[in-house]
Parts: sequence; C-alpha cells; structure tokens
Amino acid sequence: MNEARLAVRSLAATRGPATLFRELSFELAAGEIAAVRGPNGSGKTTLLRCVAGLTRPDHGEIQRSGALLFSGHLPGIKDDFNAEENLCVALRMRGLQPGEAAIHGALARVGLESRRRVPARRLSAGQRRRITLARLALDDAKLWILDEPLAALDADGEAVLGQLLARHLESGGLALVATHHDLPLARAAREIRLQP
Amino acid sequence: MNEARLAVRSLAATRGPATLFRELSFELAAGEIAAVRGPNGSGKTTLLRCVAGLTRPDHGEIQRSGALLFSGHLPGIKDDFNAEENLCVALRMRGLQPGEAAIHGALARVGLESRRRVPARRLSAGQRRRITLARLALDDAKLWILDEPLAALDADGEAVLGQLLARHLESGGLALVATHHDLPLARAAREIRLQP
Amino acid sequence: MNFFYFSSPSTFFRLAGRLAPAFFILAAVLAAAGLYVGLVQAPTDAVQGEVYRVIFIHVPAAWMSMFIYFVMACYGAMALTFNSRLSAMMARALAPTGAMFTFVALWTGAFWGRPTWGTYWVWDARITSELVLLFLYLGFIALSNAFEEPRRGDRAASLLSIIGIVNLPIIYFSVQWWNTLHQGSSIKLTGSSMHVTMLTAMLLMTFAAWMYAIAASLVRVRSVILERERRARWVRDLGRT
Amino acid sequence: MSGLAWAFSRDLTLAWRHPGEAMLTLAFFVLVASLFPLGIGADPQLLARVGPGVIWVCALLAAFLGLPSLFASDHADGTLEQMALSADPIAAWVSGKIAAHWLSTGLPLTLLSPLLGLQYGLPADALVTLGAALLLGTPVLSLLGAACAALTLGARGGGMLLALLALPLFVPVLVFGAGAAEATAAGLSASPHLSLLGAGLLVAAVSVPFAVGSAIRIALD
Amino acid sequence: MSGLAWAFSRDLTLAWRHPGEAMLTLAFFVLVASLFPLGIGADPQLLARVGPGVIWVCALLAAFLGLPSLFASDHADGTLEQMALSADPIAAWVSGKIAAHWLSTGLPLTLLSPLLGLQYGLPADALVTLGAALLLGTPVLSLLGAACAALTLGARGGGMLLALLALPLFVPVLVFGAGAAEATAAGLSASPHLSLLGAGLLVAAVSVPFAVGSAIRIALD
Ligand code: HEM
Ligand SMILES: Nc1ncnc2c1ncn2[C@@H]1O[C@H](COP(=O)(O)OP(=O)(O)OP(=O)(O)O)[C@@H](O)[C@H]1O
Ligand SMILES: Nc1ncnc2c1ncn2[C@@H]1O[C@H](COP(=O)(O)OP(=O)(O)OP(=O)(O)O)[C@@H](O)[C@H]1O
Ligand SMILES: [Mg+2]
Ligand SMILES: [Mg+2]
Repeated sequence: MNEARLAVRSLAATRGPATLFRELSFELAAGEIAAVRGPNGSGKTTLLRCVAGLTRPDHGEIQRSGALLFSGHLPGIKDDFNAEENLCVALRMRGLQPGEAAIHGALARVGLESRRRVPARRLSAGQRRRITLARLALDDAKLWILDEPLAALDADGEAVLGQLLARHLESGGLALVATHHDLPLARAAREIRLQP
Repeated sequence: MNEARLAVRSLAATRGPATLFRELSFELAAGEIAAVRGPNGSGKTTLLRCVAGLTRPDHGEIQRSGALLFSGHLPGIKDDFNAEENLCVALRMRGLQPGEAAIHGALARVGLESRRRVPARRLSAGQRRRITLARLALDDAKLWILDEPLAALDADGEAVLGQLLARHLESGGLALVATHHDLPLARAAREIRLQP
Repeated sequence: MNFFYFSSPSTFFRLAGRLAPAFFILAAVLAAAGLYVGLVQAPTDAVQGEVYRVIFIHVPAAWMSMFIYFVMACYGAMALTFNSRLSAMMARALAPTGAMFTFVALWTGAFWGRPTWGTYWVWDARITSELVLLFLYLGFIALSNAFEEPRRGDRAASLLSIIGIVNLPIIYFSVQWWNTLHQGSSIKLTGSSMHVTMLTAMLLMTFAAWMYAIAASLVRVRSVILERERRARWVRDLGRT
Repeated sequence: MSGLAWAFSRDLTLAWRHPGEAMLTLAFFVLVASLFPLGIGADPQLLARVGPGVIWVCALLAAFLGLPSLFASDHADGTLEQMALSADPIAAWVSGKIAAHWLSTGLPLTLLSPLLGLQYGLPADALVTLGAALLLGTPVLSLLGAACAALTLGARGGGMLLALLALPLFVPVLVFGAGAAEATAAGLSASPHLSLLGAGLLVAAVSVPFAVGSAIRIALD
Repeated sequence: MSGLAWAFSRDLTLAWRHPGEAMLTLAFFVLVASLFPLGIGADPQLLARVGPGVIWVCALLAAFLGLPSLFASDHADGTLEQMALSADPIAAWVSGKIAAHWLSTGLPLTLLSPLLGLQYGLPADALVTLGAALLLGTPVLSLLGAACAALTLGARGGGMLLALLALPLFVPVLVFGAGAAEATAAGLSASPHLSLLGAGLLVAAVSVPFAVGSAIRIALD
C-alpha cells in the first residue's frame, strides 16, 4: 500500500503588496503532525489553503498522496440542517456513507447526542465546532488540514480533539494544524513558524 | 453622576427541553469584571444576550444603568467595508463620531494600521477580531459584554485586550465576559459558573 | 523569430506605443476619404433624400460592434486556455471601444429611424439584440472591474465573453429569421444592390473604424499594462528615465 | 432621527460601493423592459397598451430584487444585533434602511420610467400619470417588502405562509398603479387612484417601521 | 456521478426546508402573469396574442430571482470549499446543484404554464408548444444563470451585476421560445424552434458545468 505523505517545496505566496512567506519547504511522513504558528495575519490560513489546493501559490510545489480533509475558519455548516444531517452531508461529499449507528456513535463521542435533532442555528458556538469533530471521527482521509480547530471548544472538547488526533496519527495519518494555542497532544508536534 | 452598575436577580432561561440556568443572581459595581464560565452549550451566550436585552429570559430581572457595548460570536463586520469603514459604522451606531485621528490611532493600537484600507473579506480571522478591539478602544460605554473576545487572537492580540480591559475597569467600567480561556488580566475576575 | 516574443507585457508595451500613432493616422486618412466620397460624391437618395447619409456611420459602427465582440471573445479564450496575461488585457482594452461602436450604431439608428420610420425606437429583433449586445459589453466591463484582484476579474470576464458569443449569430441573422422593420443585408458577395460610390464610402468608413479600433485598444492596453505591472522593475525604470 | 441618518448613509454606501453600480439598476430596468417586446412582438399599438403594465412589473421586480439582502446579510454577520442595541429607536434605523433601499431601487426606476414609456410609445399624459403613480407606489413596495423580509427572518421554515401573506399586500399597489394608467388611457382622471396610493404610502410609512422593528426583535430572540 | 446525486439531494432538501423561496418564485410568476389581464384589459384576442410572450418573460424573471442564492450562501458559510475539495469532479456536483435549482424553480413553472395559458385563452396546440418550449428552455435558463451566479461570487456588484450578466444571455432562449409560440399561432410548425432549443440545452448541459466549475475555482482562490 502507498504510504501517505506530504511534501512542500519552496512555496511562496503574496497577498496585496505583502509577501506572506517564501522559500517555505517541509515534509511530513506517516504519523507526523506539524503545527503552523505565527501572529495574526502572518499567512497560516493562506498556507493551509495552498496545501489543500484551494488557493494557487505564487511559486513552489506541493506533493500530496492520499485523501484530504480540510476544516477551515468557516465550518461549512448549514443553519437549516441539524447536526446529524450536517454530518451526513459532509461525509457524503467525501464519498463516505456511514450507517446510522456510526453517525450516532460519532455524535455521542463529541457530546452532541442529546442535540442531534436541533437545527444548527440553535446550537452554541462550541456545539457547531463539535460537528466538525464528529466528522474527524468518521473520516478516513490520511491528511488532515485543520485551521484553528480549538476555537470555541471547552476543555472537554479539546480533550476529544486530542484523542482523535492521537488515533489518527497512530493509524499512519498526517496532520497540518494552524493554531494559537497548545495542541492537546502528549507528544510534541513539529513547528512551522511564519514571520509577520 | 450616576455610577454604572449591573444587577441580575433570579434569572432563568430555557432552550428547547433543557433549562440552561435558573435562580441566577449576581451584581457588578463600577470597576468590577465577571467571567462567565462553563462547558460548551451551558448557556453562556444565552446569559450574555439576556443581560444585553437581545433575548428575553423566562424569568428574572435585569437592572442596568449606563450605555452598553455587546460583542458576540458574530463580529458584525461587513466584508465589503474596510477596517476603517467598519469601525466608523460600528461607532456611529452607538452615536459616536470620533475624528479621523482617533480612528487611525485605535487601528494603529490594535496593529491594523497597514491594513486600514483592505476590504474585510481579505483580512485574516484575527485581524477581523482586532477591528472589534479597536471598537473597544474608542467606545465610552460603561458596561462591556464580551462573548469569547479571545477567539482567533494571538498572544499580542490578547495583550492588547488585557490593556483595554484594565483601562476600562480603572475608569469605573463594568465587564461581563464569557470565555474558555484565562483573561489576560493581572487581577482575578469574579467567576460565574454555569453547569451543563 | 520567437512567436511569444511580443506576448511579454514589457515588449508589447513598447511595440504598442510605436504602432498606435500609425493606426491613428491611417484611421484619420481613411475617414477623411470616406467622408469625402460619402458626403460629397455619393448621389442623393431618391426616396430618403440627404438623411440616408447616416448610413456611412451607422453600418460601419454596427459591423464593428459585432466584430470587436468576436475578437474580444477570442482573446478571452486565449487568456483562459493559455493562461496568458496579455490576452486578458487585450480583451479588457477592446471592450470600451466595442461598447462605443454599439452605442453609436444604436444612436445613429435611432436618429435615422425618426425620418424614415417615424419613430426613434421600435422593438425590432435586430435593434433589440443590438441593445442586448451593448449590455453584454457593459456586463463585461462591470465584471472585470468588480474584484479587488485584477486577475480574478480577467478570468471571470474572459469566461463571460465566451459564453456571451451566442448573441452574435442572433443579431446577424435576426433580419432573416423574423420579418422585421429593419432592412436586410444589401451587400452580398455576389453583386450588390447599392450604388458603387456608396459602397466605396461605406467600405472606406468601415476600414477607418477598424483602424481606429486597433489604435484605441493599443493605447488602452498600454495603460492597463502600466497599471497592472506598476510594481515590476521595468515600469519603475520607465519612470526614472 | 440620527438612527435614520446613519442607517441610511451606511446602506447607501454599501449599495453604491462602486460608482458604476448606480448605473446597473438602470441597466437592469431597461433590460427587463426590452425582454417583453422580444417575447410578444413589436406591434407599436400592442406595446402602447401593455407599456404601463410592463413598467409596473419592473417596479415590482426591482422591489423584490433587493429584499433578500435587505436584512439577511446583516442578520447572518451579526450587524443586526449591533443595530438593535444602538441607542436610536429601532423604527428610526429601519426607516433609514428602507429609505436607502428605495433610493437605490425605486427612485432610479421612477426617474427612468418616462424614457421607457416613450420607447413604448405612450402619450404624454400617460407618461405623467405613470411617473406620479410610480413615485407614490414604489416606496410602498419597499416598505411592504421590508416587512415581509423581516418577518421571514424570524419565522424559519414557515416562509411559505408568509409569502402568501405578503402577496395580498402587494396586489393593491399594482392594481391602483395600473388603474391610474388605464384611467388616463380612457380619458378619465387618474387622481382617485393616485390619492389612494398616496394614502397607502402615508399609512405604510408611519406604521411599517414599527412592525419591522418588532419582527426584527423576534428574529434576534 | 455520485457527486451529482449528493449535491442534488442536499440542495433539494434545503429547498424543501424553506419552501417559501420556491413558492416566492412561483407566486411571483403567477402574480405577474395574472397582473397583465388587469393592466391591459380583458380583450380575449389581445390576451391570446400576448399570452406566450408574457409567460416566457415571467419564466425568465422567475428563473432569475433564485439565482443570487444559488451559490452565495454556500460561499459565505464555507460549504463551497468543502465541495471543491470533495473527491467528485467539480462539474458533477455543480450539475447536481443546477438540477436541484431547476427542479425547484423551472419545473413547477413549466407545470403551471398550461394553466396560465388557459387563463389567457390559448388554443390547445399553443398550450402544447408552450409547455414543450418551457420544458426545454427553463433548464437552459438555470444553466446559464448558474454560470453567471458563479462568475459574480464575491464581486462588488451583487444582484444587479448578476442581472446585467444573466439577462442578456437569457435573450436567445426567450427569442426561440417565443418564436415557437408565434409559429404555432401562425399555423406553422414549431419544431425548428424547438429543435434549436433542444440543441441549445444539449450544448449548455455539456459545457456549462465545466464553465461553472472553473468560475467557482476562480472565486475560491
Ligand atoms: C436604433 C436603431 C438601429 C439599430 C440598433 C440598427 C442596427 C444595425 C445593425 C446591427 C446593422 C448591421 C447588420 C448587418 O450588416 O447585417 C445595421 C445595418 C443597417 N442598418 Fe440599421 N439599425 C438601426 C436603425 C436603422 C434605420 C432607422 C435604418 C434606415 C431606415 C437602418 C438601415 C440600415 C442599413 C441600410 C444597414 C445595412 C444593411 C446591409 O447593407 O447589410 N438602420 N443596422
Ligand atoms: N489585498 C490585500 N492587500 C493587503 N493585504 C492583504 C490583501 N489580501 C490579503 N492580505 C493580507 O494577507 C494576510 C492573510 O493572512 P491569513 O489569513 O493567511 O493569516 P493567518 O495567519 O491565518 O491569520 P489569523 O491568525 O488571524 O487567522 C493578512 O495579513 C491580510 O491582511
Ligand atoms: N430548540 C432547542 N432544543 C434543544 N436545545 C436547544 C434549542 N435551542 C437551543 N438549545 C441549546 O441551548 C444551548 C445554548 O447555549 P449557548 O449558546 O448559550 O451556549 P454557550 O455556553 O455560549 O456555549 P459555547 O461555549 O459553545 O459558546 C445549547 O446547548 C443549545 O443546544
Ligand atoms: Mg487564519
Ligand atoms: Mg457561546
């Protein structure tokens, strides 16, 4: 089987008059996690979107193998759907069709079982984030790209994210995470620093 | 002069089948700050919106004196306006009309001076938040109600918020803040705990 | 010679600077000749009298309005397929000239319609579709300027110009598909129903309009290039020398 | 009244973020009006008869077009909360928003209508009636439309009922507007229709902002 | 093809959550179509003549009304990013979205048109032509409209820019659709017009999803 990996070579991105980063290179092998760090506006989101293939970099090369899961600042949650439906739709977009039990289990795991049927517009900020966590629990993509996954989560939510990340890495997954806070992981993550 | 104060008496709120809180009472005098804490979905946002008068509680009484500034999960920033315009509009809504120099100064203080003219849709998540910080710097409301003001901010942004809060309290202001993180303040804040 | 030599903006900028005056002069000469033949030499029309002479502006403008759109769409297609910046800039530079000719065709047509049809405006298929062409041009211009990133505007507008090309056959064939007030083609490849001097004048005016269109878009593309590349080294060097 | 002023200028700035955008409204109006002759043929007599109807339809459309974005985007990005907390009474800034909406949709359309009427070959007196009726009728459309938009904000899912509720509100404006044109065409005075429209405008201008205000409060709850 | 399926079912479910929007389109269609007899008098011959044209223009406008929301909300809340990253080719799920849009605006409108045609006193053969032409034409409207909606995502002009782009592109459809009705009325065969519409539909269905796809990629960049 082909192992998942990510290689970024001499990437550069410009926004308006400013160069956000240039000559950025790094590599991730199976089971590795990298934390992208830097002050506000330093280009973390831009880097993640480049790696995901949403934005075209000005220069450089990105090699990915394996499926990809991207979770950005905008959670992509429809106010009119409830948690279950939002989760189903997100997974179907990735080509997955988990059974009812699996969906139920994932929502229970992130603490949303009692709010499964509440339309997302009525959920609290953290509960909306937890739908994204449930998605992580069910998706089998090898490369996770997460932009501030800790936003709006309480301590319990952070712990759940930590468990999910640990399991993902153990099973040979890769993760690229932009964050201002410490990741809830036992082992230290590689750091990619962006200067303002 | 009338001193600003906030008194909440036996407040209760129900959402769907669940009672979020009940018999909640507290009081804040000039110069005091209270941190509302609790896990995701415990009702922090609901409490803040009740106090601000946006949501009607099921029961209880709220006494406020003085003007009020509310900053919620949704920042109320228009993608088509740039930072300056967004700030101006937000202040005009509150009946304030600061001069150009004041606006400029506030944006410089939160580190947005070089991005004053960039439309908000192009700003990073943290830079959008900082527009709200600039608003705090210019508003003279006595009661601040802030819902997760630390979201998306880096260490430097947190420090700026801390200074703004400290100055506000010194000048006799009140603040009610919902947060999952520690407030960047020297002195400890009163805590209001919500059970899930 | 390398075919792509002139597709670098800096080289093309200089080339366009040298070519534009030549085309302007050519356009002026042709227009002067055309106007002389059309206004002085051509005979007075038996039915319409002097007013028919509007035709020497009306028809060239109407032809150019369609032709320029076609050329613009070709540039758009090139911009999308080869990702060449210069083609997108050319499409952008052509649009205002095309819109101008469309407007002139509409205006002179309306001006002409008053004495001949007794009204400024009829909702005839050709006239209406010419109006629609004007809106396509305006849409192109509006869309290409509607984004902060000029590149996005380029790509979006190029795509639009390609989609909009379906309107051209409709304008052109409208006189055949519907019986309308507007007259059909009188110039055919095999023999023409028109007086020779009239035909000469019309062709001269058409070529004048064509040359003018080339010259105007060269001038405009220069300013587009300058604005777009203002941070490039060669533009800053221009300012210094 | 300051609430009216800031909401008005803000919405106007937003609407006309780009100088060319003022022209787009007019372009849109002309476009829609030129669709009809394409569809029903170019017989001038026929066109003169349907002209006022077509122009009224365009007015309705222009009023509809801006509605979804009138409150929805402010609701989605939290601006509505900030507005609701502002020191000014809610009816004041709601009026400002509605006025801006009318100024960027209804007014340009009213101003352009004589020109379009000319193209449809309407006689001079019909043109005057049409302009007057539009001047009175389009603000009513904006007001009623705003009320519907605010109500749809609050009632999620039940929008169907509200759309059906809104229709009876729109029809009278159209009926009196078209009636004024018809009366002129028949050589009668249009003033009864116009004064009815005017009365409608007064009533709507005074009462609708309050209705919209409470609808918004419900939506935010 | 699975991309087509999920996007289709998702959008249809969402549309069903808010039947108000689809109803608004339909209501608008019926309202405008029934306003005309009010505006131009009840002369049956006149009505039969303008009927198909009016119905076509209403179809055009109704198809246009739903366009701004086709991609905008998915763009604002990040769903479009997720879709763009899905394993299915972008043209597939775009087709699904467009199909759902047609099903919730174009189809009801087509189904309703014979009823309206009856109100206008159209003869049976004209009704059949009208229905057939709408069945072929409304999908083309949805397709072209989707392309314009994707092109204007994130653009400053908003709905008006969209109108300026989409309505001119709609004109050919209108011309052939109304032409079919006219041919039938004149006792000629409508099939040349209908086959032109059909050809247009084929070409649009094959090419437009790719154009929309690249427009969306441009918008996300
Ligand atoms: C606003 C009104 C009008 C518009 C938009 C318009 C548009 C056009 C267009 C697009 C063409 C070129 C198409 C082609 O060559 O096949 C054309 C050609 C022509 N137009 Fe008009 N026209 C208008 C009014 C008139 C009027 C009032 C007259 C005279 C009674 C007129 C007479 C002609 C003639 C003679 C030609 C040349 C046809 C030929 O020889 O091919 N047009 N017009
Ligand atoms: N047109 C423009 N002109 C000037 N600057 C721009 C323009 N467009 C984008 N930018 C800048 O590009 C940067 C984008 O940063 P990005 O969103 O990647 O930051 P980030 O590291 O994710 O920040 P945060 O921690 O706040 O999320 C911002 O600094 C923004 O101001
Ligand atoms: N119709 C409903 N049915 C059931 N529960 C509901 C309903 N509407 C709201 N709720 C619940 O009410 C609570 C609202 O909580 P609120 O937004 O105040 O939480 P919070 O403390 O701010 O959380 P967070 O930390 O995630 O921001 C949520 O738990 C939500 O699920
Ligand atoms: Mg970011
Ligand atoms: Mg909250």
